[in-house]
Amino acid sequence: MIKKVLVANRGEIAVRIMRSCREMGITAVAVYSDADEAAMHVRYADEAYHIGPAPSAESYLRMDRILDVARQCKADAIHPGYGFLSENAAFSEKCRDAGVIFIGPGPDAIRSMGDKITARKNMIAAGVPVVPGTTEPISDDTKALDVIREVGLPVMIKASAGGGGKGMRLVREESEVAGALRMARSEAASAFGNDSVYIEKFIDSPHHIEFQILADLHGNVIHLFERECSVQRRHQKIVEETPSPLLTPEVRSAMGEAAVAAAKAVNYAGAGTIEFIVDDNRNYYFLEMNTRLQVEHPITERVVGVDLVKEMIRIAQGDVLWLKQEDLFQDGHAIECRIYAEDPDNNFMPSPGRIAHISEPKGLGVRCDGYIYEGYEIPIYYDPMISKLICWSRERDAAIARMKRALYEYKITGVKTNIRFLERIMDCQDFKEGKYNTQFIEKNQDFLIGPLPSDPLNEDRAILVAFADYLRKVDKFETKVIAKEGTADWKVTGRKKNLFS
Amino acid sequence: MIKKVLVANRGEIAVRIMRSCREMGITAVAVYSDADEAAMHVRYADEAYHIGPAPSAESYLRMDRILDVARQCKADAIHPGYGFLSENAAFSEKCRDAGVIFIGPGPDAIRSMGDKITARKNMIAAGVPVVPGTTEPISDDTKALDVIREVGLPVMIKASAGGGGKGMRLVREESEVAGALRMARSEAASAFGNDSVYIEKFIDSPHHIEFQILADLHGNVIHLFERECSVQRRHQKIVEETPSPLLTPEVRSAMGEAAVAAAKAVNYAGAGTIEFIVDDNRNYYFLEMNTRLQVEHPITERVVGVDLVKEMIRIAQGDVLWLKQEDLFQDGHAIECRIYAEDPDNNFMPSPGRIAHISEPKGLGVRCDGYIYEGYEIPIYYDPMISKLICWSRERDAAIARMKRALYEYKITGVKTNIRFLERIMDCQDFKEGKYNTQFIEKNQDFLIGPLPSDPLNEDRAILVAFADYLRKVDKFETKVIAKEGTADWKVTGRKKNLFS
Amino acid sequence: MNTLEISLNDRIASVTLLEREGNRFRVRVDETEYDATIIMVERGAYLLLMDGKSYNIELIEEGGPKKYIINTYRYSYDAGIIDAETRYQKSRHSDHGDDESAISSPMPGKVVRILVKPGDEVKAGDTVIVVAAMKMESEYKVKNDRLIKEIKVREGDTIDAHQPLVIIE
Amino acid sequence: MNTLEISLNDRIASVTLLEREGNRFRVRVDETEYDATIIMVERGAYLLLMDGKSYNIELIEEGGPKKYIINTYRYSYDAGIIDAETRYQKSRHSDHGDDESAISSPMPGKVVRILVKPGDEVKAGDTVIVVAAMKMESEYKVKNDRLIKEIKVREGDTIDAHQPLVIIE
Repeated sequence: MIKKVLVANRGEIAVRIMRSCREMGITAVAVYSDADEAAMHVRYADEAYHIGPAPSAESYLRMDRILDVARQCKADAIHPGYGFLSENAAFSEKCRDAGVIFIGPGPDAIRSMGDKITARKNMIAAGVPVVPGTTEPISDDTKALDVIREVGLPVMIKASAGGGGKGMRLVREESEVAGALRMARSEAASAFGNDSVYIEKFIDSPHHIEFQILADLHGNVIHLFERECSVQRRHQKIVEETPSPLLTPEVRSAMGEAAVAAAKAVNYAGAGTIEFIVDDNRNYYFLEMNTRLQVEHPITERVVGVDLVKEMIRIAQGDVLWLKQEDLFQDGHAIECRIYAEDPDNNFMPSPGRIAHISEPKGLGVRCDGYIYEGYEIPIYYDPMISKLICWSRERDAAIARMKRALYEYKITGVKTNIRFLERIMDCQDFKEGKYNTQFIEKNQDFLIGPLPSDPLNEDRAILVAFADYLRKVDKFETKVIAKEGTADWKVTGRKKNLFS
Repeated sequence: MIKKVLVANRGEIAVRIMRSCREMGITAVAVYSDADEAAMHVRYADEAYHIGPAPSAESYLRMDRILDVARQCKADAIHPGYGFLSENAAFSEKCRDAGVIFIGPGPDAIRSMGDKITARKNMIAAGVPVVPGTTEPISDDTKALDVIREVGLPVMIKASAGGGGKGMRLVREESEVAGALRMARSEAASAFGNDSVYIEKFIDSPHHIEFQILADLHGNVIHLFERECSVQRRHQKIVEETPSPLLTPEVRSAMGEAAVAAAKAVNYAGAGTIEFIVDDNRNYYFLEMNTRLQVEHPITERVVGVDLVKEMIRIAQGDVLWLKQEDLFQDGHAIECRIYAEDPDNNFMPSPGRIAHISEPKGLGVRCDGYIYEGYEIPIYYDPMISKLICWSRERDAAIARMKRALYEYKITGVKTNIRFLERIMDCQDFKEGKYNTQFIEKNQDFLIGPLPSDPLNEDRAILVAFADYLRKVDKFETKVIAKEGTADWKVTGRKKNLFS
Repeated sequence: MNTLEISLNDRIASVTLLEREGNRFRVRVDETEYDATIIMVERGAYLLLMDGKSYNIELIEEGGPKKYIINTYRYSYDAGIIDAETRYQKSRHSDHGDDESAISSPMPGKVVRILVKPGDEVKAGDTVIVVAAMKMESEYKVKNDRLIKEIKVREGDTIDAHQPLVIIE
Repeated sequence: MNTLEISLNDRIASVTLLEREGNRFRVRVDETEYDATIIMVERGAYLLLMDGKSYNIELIEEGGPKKYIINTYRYSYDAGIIDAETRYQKSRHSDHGDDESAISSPMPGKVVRILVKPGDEVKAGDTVIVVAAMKMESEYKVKNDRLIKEIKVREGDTIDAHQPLVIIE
């Protein structure tokens, strides 16, 4: 039985994990950097230990320090959240060696899903559809051309060891093949010290749809249906929903089975996500597996009625999955909006700073998972996501209406946020009709981004309030010449301000 | 189509109703008294109109003023919430006469459920079980004795026109009958100007279980299952849950049918609640009908997945019920705790005042319907309920654990609240086992009420923080001799405080 | 000497600052030494980190900058800083800490029942008057054995906050 | 005369107080007269009631007691009170309201790309430098046609907030 969990993370996800710990009667331990002494996860935890300076490389990524704290406070297990050490096979291994349960998959599963070509091979062996292309690294141009002819243009040439777009080339014409191959290989060699590349069919404007799975240590695997994650800006997910407006029951069920097969193929244990790319004709291809909890997990929790963090903890302590595939169904519709401290009017530049005032949305069907509070200073060292807003309703239309209502209620001052940008997404015709893919934001950018027409009446109202506030301050100068604190002990002399000219 | 709704209420229920209006694209109009100028329902509304001084009799109960506002702002409909004018047949009638839709039942349904003897007769005619006793007012002692012998002791003698416990007498011994009858009649005469009484079997330590119903204007009636409301203090509900731990599927289904029959018997339309008293053997008897939205409606919303306010509005505008009885089911378990500004250590005395600080619980499965905010002054004129906390989980145990977690997160300073008292209820063995009736609080009062044992270590921690705060203030006096506002224009001279002796 | 006294309900503790570095405090409270990090995270909300444990403690000033209501998770305390100034003021106002000379309600409301008449001798804890406010009835009791001197209101009267209702001796 | 000027982004409005009673204001803004109830409900949060409509408007002081960021539901404005004192100070600092003489980042981060070299003539809106901070890349542009004078950093450099990166003329 797990009795104490160290949460090796910060921000909203650390708080979210601790909430489930508390409900299970488990002691939650926070670790924190210099920048996070007064952070919500430290306030929320039962115990809290300092692990280093603000930059994550010196704190939240320091496996040794985190394991030291785990040993010192006698934690039974470590939950890595997402990001930081969550998909680090070495950390999973070090935890195992230190006798601390890593709440996530073992190092082998992380490794075999972390390497793209290995993952691809495993999926093909498990009968999971992958994007047509090579299964082996290619270093021969003729062979490459054969493959390209077989899968058909356009194709993507990708570095085997790749990531982050480096060593990646899109080829639309056969004449471009030789040049693209050469450049991809040269970039791959300089970026990763390995010039082997592979070739995949390029899916134009795909949907990005992922399946949540849960697997226990006894070989039981279930899926908890899909999440539609196609609303992305620069490959950053912004809005997710479930069910996907694109899928039919037949495709959903086939994809769910494929997701389960994918997890079984690598002896997966824990919560994980199989990401697919899906074309407009609902052909789906395995993209990658995220071997951790996803940011967008709450929409699944709402629609399937499951606390995923609790299930992760139960799995980690060796419990047999108590949920059965045949008992699960999608009840209603849930949407998540990610709230970022960023400025949509200024190229989405991050906007760290001090929270002057915050009101979060509440009421029926609304969940708001955040971590900031009034007076809190958002540090410059970490992700600018400050909360996630999840709305549910029986029908998709009503869920969108509820999201709009919740975004209306959401007020944050002191930093800029993308809240009004998210509202525009909810108002966008393509989104309302559920007809969108990963090109959504690009396609609709005129509607979504840019200044609103001016509204002189609204300006006048702002001026009225500024004026009233100024008069309030003037009143204060005139009447309240004695400060509140220490009335008896000090004198204050006020002089009337040069008020009106 | 209803396009504009005046909400003739205040506090959490006004805000809650406006949320649904906003989601439906309906303009929400607030009315407010002098005490509520800065209240949340005024802030939340699209439009807001003043209707009178603070006491409700001069504002929220002024039908004429509220109807004037409705006419003036061209509201299509009025939602009365609960309390105030919500069960006032005359108001329902006046709205109809003024051509404004009253979002609730017509005056006849309110009247026929408002009078206890009439309601009792209607229920008997509809085949709904009522507490054994008389159907007609009794003014003859011999007849009374006959009835008492028939239903068996103990019995309750109640004033026909009664309410509020006046003209009510419990009789346990036959020898007490004559005296009790005389006193009940005399009290009834002086309180209501009508000395007729009726007799009901007294159900010892009953459960209080109610059924939510929805009825449209076209004769369709459904029920949305039960709410267990037996956790009461002085007839005030404190904690409600659904499903009831007492009911079996058979009894639930029979009671649901009885509730539908009860509503049909009075041609009911809108949302309503049939209250039953239930003994330990699950014999159930109609108690009364509440012809309005209940405080505790959110637990039904969560478990059945329906927005009751939206359904009320749809029904009021003449829509046919789109929900079908056979499609409804109870998904998981929901509990509501009512948060009051009151002092459990001081006989639950109301504790109005200014909110210094508030943090509300959030996260998976938690809904918090409140209306107060930081700096808000809870008025002395209205109900001391400040919010409702609703927690859901798949299983009852987990819902209780979540409620405990949420109560832990709930922090309000500036006024006293019953939050820690509610936590004790969640910890109480009888509650945890679901074995409780309306005697629960009385039976468990030693566990639930009274001071906790002292904790010197905790005292020391409080002292440390007080000390740190004092030092912070001392620092401020020493260093910050210039006030922040108007730096340039006034001089402040600070003198060091006599710090340490 | 960096020592002063802090009252917490009935307890009076002697508090000494041994060392301080920013948010980090070494303090002796009566006989016990503590090493703690104490951070004001929001107005009136403190985070106390001690021996690896995290505590949330809320402080509300009430009745002056040196008087607090302190809320820990389960407990609520009345606290006061007793420095030289406070001691001086205290010496001038002897404080019995029991009944005022008149019973009043902190809220406006309506008198429901008066349970005494002038000349009655009441025992500590006896209810004197019942007032309805905010839809609730509240009973007002005496804290000590007292004599009822005068009744200033009648049942059914609407009353203001802090208005004297019953004068006691 | 109860008149002063208030700036709102590029607009400068003349504001006159005609009448006031508590929270109730009669005010002329340029040519329009308004009758409004304006209540500060929370620190920095105002409720404006006008013609029966309810508006929530938030005010954050930024850069002094007479400078605000004002958030209405959809819009955010920079506002300033221009009274005699402000006017006097303004007259001493001519303010062009366009590029500073150096481009800098408001956050610490890392230089990703430098797109110009000394001597380059850049057009209004051209990106000069790209900086990564908080896991995002941000592009810094010039607001007017400018000449690049000096580059103070190299690609890959770790930089502080407000550190001059590119000097322009």
